[in-house]
Amino acid sequence: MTQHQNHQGGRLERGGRLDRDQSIGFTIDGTALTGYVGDTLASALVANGRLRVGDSIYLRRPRGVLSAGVEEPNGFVRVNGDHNESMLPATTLELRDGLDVTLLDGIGVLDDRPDRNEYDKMHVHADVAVIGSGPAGLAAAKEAASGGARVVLFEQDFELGGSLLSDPTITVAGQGALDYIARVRAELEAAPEVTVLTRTCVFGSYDNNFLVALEKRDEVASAKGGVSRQRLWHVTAGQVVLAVGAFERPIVFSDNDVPGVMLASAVKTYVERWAALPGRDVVLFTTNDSAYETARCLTKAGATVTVVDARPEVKAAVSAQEGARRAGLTVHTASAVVGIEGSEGVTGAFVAPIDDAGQLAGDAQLLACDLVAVSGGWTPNVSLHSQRQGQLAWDDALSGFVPSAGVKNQFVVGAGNGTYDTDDCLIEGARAGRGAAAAAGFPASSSADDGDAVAESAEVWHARQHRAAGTVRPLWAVPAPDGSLDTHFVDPHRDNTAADVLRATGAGMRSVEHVKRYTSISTGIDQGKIGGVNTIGLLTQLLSGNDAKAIPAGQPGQDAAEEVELTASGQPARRPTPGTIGTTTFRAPFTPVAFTALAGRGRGTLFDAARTSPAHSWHVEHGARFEDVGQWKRPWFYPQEGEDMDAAVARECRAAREGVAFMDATTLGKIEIRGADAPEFLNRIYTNPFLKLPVGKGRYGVMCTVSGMVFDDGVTLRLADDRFFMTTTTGGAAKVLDWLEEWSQTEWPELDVTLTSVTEQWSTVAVVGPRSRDVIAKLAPELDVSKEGFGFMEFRETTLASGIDARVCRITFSGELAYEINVPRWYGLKVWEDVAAAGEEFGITPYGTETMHVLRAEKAFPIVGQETDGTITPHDLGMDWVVSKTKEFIGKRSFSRAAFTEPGRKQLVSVLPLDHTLRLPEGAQLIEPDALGDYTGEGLPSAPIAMVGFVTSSYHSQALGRSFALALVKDGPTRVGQTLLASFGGQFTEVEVREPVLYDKEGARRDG
Amino acid sequence: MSQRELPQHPDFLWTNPDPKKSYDVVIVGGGGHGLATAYNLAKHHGITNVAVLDKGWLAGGNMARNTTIIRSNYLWDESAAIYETSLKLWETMEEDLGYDVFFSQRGVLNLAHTMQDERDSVRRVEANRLNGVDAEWVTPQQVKQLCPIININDDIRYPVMGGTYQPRAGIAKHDWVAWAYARRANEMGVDLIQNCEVTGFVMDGGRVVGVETNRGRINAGKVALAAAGYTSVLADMAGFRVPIQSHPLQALVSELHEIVHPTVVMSNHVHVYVSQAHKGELVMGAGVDAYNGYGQRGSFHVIEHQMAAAVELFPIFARAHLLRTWGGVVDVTLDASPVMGLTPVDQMYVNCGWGTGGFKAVPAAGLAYAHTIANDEPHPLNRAYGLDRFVTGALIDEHGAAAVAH
Amino acid sequence: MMVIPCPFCGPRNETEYSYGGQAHVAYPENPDALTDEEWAQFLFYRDNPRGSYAERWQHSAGCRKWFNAVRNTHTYEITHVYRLDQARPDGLPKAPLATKEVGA
Amino acid sequence: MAEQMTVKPATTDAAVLGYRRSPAHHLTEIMAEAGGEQVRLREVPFLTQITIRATSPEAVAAVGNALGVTMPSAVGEVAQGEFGDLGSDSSGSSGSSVSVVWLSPDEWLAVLGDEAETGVAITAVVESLNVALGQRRGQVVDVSSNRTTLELSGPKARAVLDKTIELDLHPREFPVGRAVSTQMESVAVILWRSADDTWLLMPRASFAEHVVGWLADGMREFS
Ligand SMILES: Cc1cc2nc3c(=O)[nH]c(=O)nc-3n(C[C@H](O)[C@H](O)[C@H](O)COP(=O)(O)OP(=O)(O)OC[C@H]3O[C@@H](n4cnc5c(N)ncnc54)[C@H](O)[C@@H]3O)c2cc1C
Ligand SMILES: NC(=O)c1ccc[n+]([C@@H]2O[C@H](COP(=O)([O-])OP(=O)(O)OC[C@H]3O[C@@H](n4cnc5c(N)ncnc54)[C@H](O)[C@@H]3O)[C@@H](O)[C@H]2O)c1
Ligand SMILES: Cc1cc2nc3c(=O)[nH]c(=O)nc-3n(C[C@H](O)[C@H](O)[C@H](O)COP(=O)(O)O)c2cc1C
Ligand SMILES: [Zn+2]
Repeated sequence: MTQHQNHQGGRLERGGRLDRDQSIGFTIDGTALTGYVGDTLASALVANGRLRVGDSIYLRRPRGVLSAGVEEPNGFVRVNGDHNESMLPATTLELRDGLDVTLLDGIGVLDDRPDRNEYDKMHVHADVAVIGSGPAGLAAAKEAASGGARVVLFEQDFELGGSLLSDPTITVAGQGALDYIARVRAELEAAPEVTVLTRTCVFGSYDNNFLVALEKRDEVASAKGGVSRQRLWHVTAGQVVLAVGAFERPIVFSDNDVPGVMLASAVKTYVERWAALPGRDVVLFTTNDSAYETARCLTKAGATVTVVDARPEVKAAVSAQEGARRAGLTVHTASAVVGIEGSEGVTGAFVAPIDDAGQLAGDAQLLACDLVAVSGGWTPNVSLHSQRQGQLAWDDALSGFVPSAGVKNQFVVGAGNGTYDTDDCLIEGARAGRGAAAAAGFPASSSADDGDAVAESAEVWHARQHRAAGTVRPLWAVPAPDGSLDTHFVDPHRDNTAADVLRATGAGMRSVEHVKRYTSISTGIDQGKIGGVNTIGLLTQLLSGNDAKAIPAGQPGQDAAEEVELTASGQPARRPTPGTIGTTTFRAPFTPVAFTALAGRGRGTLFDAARTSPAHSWHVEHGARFEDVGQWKRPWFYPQEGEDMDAAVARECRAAREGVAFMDATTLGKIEIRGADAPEFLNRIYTNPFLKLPVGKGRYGVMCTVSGMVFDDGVTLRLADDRFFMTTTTGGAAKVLDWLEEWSQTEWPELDVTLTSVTEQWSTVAVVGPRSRDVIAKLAPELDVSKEGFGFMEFRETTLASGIDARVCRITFSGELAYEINVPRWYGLKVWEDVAAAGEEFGITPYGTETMHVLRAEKAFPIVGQETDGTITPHDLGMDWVVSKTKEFIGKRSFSRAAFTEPGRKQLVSVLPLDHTLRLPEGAQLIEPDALGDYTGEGLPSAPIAMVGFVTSSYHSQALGRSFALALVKDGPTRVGQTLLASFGGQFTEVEVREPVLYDKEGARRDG
Repeated sequence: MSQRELPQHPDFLWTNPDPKKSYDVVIVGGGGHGLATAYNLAKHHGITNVAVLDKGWLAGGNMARNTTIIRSNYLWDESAAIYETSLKLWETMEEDLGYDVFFSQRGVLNLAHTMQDERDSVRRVEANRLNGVDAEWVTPQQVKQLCPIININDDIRYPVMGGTYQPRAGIAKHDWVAWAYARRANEMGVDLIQNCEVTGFVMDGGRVVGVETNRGRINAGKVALAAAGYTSVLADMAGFRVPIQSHPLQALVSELHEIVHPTVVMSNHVHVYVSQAHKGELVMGAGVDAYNGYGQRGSFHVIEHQMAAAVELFPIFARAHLLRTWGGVVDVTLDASPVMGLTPVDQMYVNCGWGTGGFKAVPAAGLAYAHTIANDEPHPLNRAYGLDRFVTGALIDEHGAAAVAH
Repeated sequence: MMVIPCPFCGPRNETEYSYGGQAHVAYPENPDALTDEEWAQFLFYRDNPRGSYAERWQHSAGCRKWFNAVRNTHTYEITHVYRLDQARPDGLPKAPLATKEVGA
Repeated sequence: MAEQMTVKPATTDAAVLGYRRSPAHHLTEIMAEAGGEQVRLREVPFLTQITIRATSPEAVAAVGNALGVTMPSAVGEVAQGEFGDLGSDSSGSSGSSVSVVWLSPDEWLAVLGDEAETGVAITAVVESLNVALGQRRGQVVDVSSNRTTLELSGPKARAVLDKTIELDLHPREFPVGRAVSTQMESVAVILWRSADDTWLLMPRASFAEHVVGWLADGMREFS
């Protein structure tokens, strides 16, 4: 058993959202450690004094945990298990007993063992979806729910509360933060129409408020089958409230990637939420007020803190700073951290004064420390808003891109909207919750207790926002004493530095999109959450003068194109702002999602329906091998003991040509057509005439696309003056019905014709062969089966010997005497079995699609999709007889275009290999015998060799005692008697062109 | 070169001039096709007073969005001719342009899952070989050898029944290709003008003499459209129509992984195509959305559906993570073949309709289009691709050919 | 996910529909009277605007009825749906012809 | 319509009915095993189902009359009535409750009990509807064998459906008695809420196995 070290040297004695009674063991790179229930992997590492994670991807620099959330760019691990999870940020992994991880160097490793976990999907409809459960989201959800609306609250974390969890001591709506969370949680859980989904990240936002979210259920799932490890939620929401918070930005300075440089808010979170102290001697480098909270909590936890504040003086909201001063902190104003001492971990920070332009204004001094907490300002989390093309605008005072114009039926609140004061977050959230509920038709119940302030004008609100944020002095890149920029990391995950950005602009790149692609900034797992805005900030410093004019427009957050004011020197008057540049495009997913979670359960047999006929069980029992035809599983052939496919097919063919055989033809598409204009309708659909088809008879027809290409074929029966029964190919059933519906509804609504698919109402058995009449006579005693009494292409309604009513047709797809018995599908198995029994004395043999193909090919009956490929007309198939010259039908006009009248079209013929045993591969190409030149088939020819056609079908014919093929050949009919070369697999063989029909050309066998 | 090293881009790529008053040739659209055309005008025809105008950032359209599959194993002779010419040009591109574009001839497998797939595949392979295109039919076992991570077992709904393989096919780094052309064209005097949207055409009788843009009028001796999905919008301004429809087409990538996928796999039947780019991200294309759309985004269910197929075929991808999705605007013709040639407007030319597969065509299309523009007559490679084929009905229908796009 | 309001069934996800391209393109009265060029226009040419587009949809997983919709092909927003027997809503912008003639 | 092929008389004998095999018959065990206290699945085989198509108000009224219902006129609506006493063979007292589901402005599905139980022969219903429709535009088609009916019931039935059905199944939007055509994992189904916790799904016969597959899979969590 692994011995887990219970050091947790960085763990504070008190505090934190931890269950200290539940110490749990985990392993990292083989070292066993412990943490508590409530930890993340990252917090447990911090508590164990391990900030150092894997190396960086390209430069192989030591790296440490930078953040405490989904934006983490360094702390990637592989999670080992029965299927390893390739690559996850340690900051998002809930600690569980036995967790076993391996640190990664910025690149994942895929596991080739099968993942046997389950992943499912769920559809949910909400009146109001609230995303994020910080103060803004909680207030929104609570208000939205109060009027009975269906509310779904999504929180990616395993706990509700958002940033409140890192600020447990503040007062929220008159209570302690944690009590507030608990109260709202209880209220939401008690509301019957509310669903609270923790561990569920909304990662995509699509049109019409369609959200996609991933729930991680592994921590709650029992080992029970059917309980998914992760669940994909498809959410359709009337209204959406985005309460997704903000990300703190790092500051770009020399060696800012050394382990021990950490976001200030993350430091606070580790201390307050997890009682994990990342460092004891802390230099806190900030550009704004928010980090003073970190200073406060660090001091409280016993750390010493030196504040380095970029601002010369702090005008507004100084209470925190004052408090810090009073707490005895040293504060260096107008200063910056300009470098780090240490490589495996921070041992000191170089601090220097900076002037108004951000340039070094004095020598750097080294402050010994073991942690550098940084806050470069905040970036509202606008991904989901922007995924919906919600607009952004650069706000100079907030120093961030903030949602401007909203998205229809969406609200953006809280820090995600640039509102950084907790009370204001509550107000904004509550208002949005109420607004959303009202818009969804479930107005909130009257009492609003979360300080729903009096309506304020937009300006007042804006002013409040700014006050709360305090002032920010953005530092896009802090100069290093030696002037270098090549360890100023902008995107640590992608190992890109300020020097890379500089190279990009130097190369002529003006668009942030180009800079992204020249450097690869923002293309890593955090997708720019860490480095995006800093890059843009840097660009404002690098692009000036004429450069700014060439910045392409159209990026999110980009200011509307304005005339660039020029100074006397021809330079633009104003420096570009981040708004001049705009952001790169935000795209789903907001956080990475395992492929298999997107695949869901739709795998294996659930991937796609496997449709079977009612006699399927019989086919299985009789050893059938199956072929996929569209979604259908059709018997392909029925091998008997010791038979290979050829032997089985030969036997089945013999039976059909010499005795009797039967085939399951249930899969054919079937459509009932009724109406006074049904004949006219069919007459326009089919290339051949249908007006005069007598009742009681059927006719083969071909339909073409508007451009004259064969599209489907089949036999249509006339049941009554105004009723027809159309059959289609198996693969064509759905598209033919759609085709007919389309013409009937959209082009010819005046025609009285109505269509109903009855493909599955009927089961069909084809009984084929010289002895088929005997079998039918036994099966259908009431039927006059004589040649005279039941003619070819006729059908009869009859009652079978079993008492089952059937429609029997005399149709052939083999040239033999043949019948098709149609019965309601639920009698399909019975009738199939009856046919087998009735035929037994005649040696009836079941056959599959392969034999069907051989038989029809001997008769040159084309298969749509095999002899045709969307470029073939009925004429090309040698079926001029099926194309009316007189009537109008779909596609007709196309036949008179040049390409259809000129010679050189590929037309159907048969080709016979001179070697009778050789079966050409289907698809083999045909060339003129002299076309080869000196090409031997070795390698590739030096110049193209002209092809005259290709093989569409190729079989061994039992009846002919030789191999044969059908082919589409340029001007085929004129080549009958010629010899061509078939080319396949580097071989060439002579074939003779013949007329298509090879067997029973006179059709003598049709009537038995 | 290892997965953890990438050569750097050159220190200088292109200048960003203001547009001049007038150019001999104005190319509308700075994607791969526009840029390659400019390069070829300069290189082969000595025409350097050329501007490439783009409404956004250079090569930010489909060129920035494609899954970079390069192959020439198309069915019809006309297709094989242009795509094979292209493939040959890919083979010398890095030298020609002096830029490492990561052209990697790792082979492309097109899988077959039904018997009809198999017939279509063999037909295409045999046609390819006679057209001088390397191609072979491979059995499931050979598929497995070429790409060991493919599941060829029967436990999936549509098992792999074999495939076609083109060893010389492969991938390249899309942005680098665009920039390589841009850099050379710029060096030879071509102006690359971004943020310059063409909003109308200036006509003199039946002839175009300039373009209106958001940066003012620019006179032009000739105007060549190379605007992919936006061609209809431009043609509309010029008073004619092109037989294309613009659809969203999506693609996606995973995070970086150690290399496991040695080749490129396409499976039309179950809608997957995937390669692993040099850095290690899995690059995958999704299906075309059915509706017309210029939004550069599609619907998520398309991606989910394809993921199911991907994980079926590649169980090893189960816990790779979707990192980013995006969409392009593809210009689809009815026969899945491009349109390149003259237009009803004098001195105006069109090149569009490459749909889901025009990245691979960039070098040859640039060659042929430049010829067409310079000589006011098609190059032999694009003679069959004029608008007249829609009148005669002589389509070059690549759908039937196992419907392999991209 | 586009949610398309079927005039008969109400709003349903786009996955229930099939797309039918441009609306109001009638099959020619008398195809034989058309030139090859005109016939080609009918066969292969459809408008393809960026913006408002009158197009056809079929509610294939629901009532199976075809209907028309006006949708913005850039924002994907549907502004009108109407039955086949209803007229195209007025005031829809036609794609602009930005061609300018300069004096010869 | 002199040429009309004559329909068989409106009787089907019990032996013949005994030959029927329902589309999900072979899945009986799978369905039973998937079930538990929270959710159960079974096939309701052999319901008589007739597609009715009609456009003119007169035709609609006439077919409604023949069925003894007012034909529903909007999506989701189902009309209920009694169809009966149509002179069946011996007892003369056969009859069946009938539900008519709105499928489209000119299409309905009439659903009656299994003819073996009700004594109301399919052919009899078809004939009476054909007579009612007369020469008017429309159609009456027996589709009893075309689809089958699966019944999912229990407190977790909706949760199971929510895994595959995209529609909003909340009682506010999908109250008892509502039926619509929609799809389950791209298979067309009619979805009908027959009671609070009971749902009928009517897929086409060859898709029954796929639908059962998805449902049974979704049920495992609750069994
Ligand atoms: C997701 C996806 C995957 C793909 N996969 C592959 C693949 O694997 N292999 C393959 O070969 N092909 C693939 N393609 C297709 C390929 O990307 C395109 O066929 C090809 O890039 C189009 O040519 P282009 O590069 O010139 O077009 P684009 O890069 O789209 O260039 C057109 C340019 O015109 C500009 N423009 C438009 N209107 C105006 C105007 N009014 N004024 C000025 N400029 C204008 C646009 O801004 C754009 O930059 C894929 C496409 C997509 C979307
Ligand atoms: N002083 C400052 O400058 C400053 C800056 C930022 C935040 N804050 C403080 O932070 C709080 C902001 O409150 P808030 O409610 O706006 O934000 P929050 O940060 O408290 O909560 C946002 C929540 O949304 C969740 N979330 C984000 N994206 C998600 C997604 N796609 N799916 C599911 N969950 C997602 C996060 O996990 C988080 O719990 C306030 O208390 C404010 O004072 C202060
Ligand atoms: C071949 C290829 C590889 C890509 N690899 C990545 C990647 O590793 N990380 C990433 O974030 N984006 C990657 N992208 C996607 C781009 O970030 C971006 O989404 C795409 O160029 C479309 O631009 P847009 O999303 O800004 O509209 C890749 C794109 C392509 C075409
Ligand atoms: Zn509908």
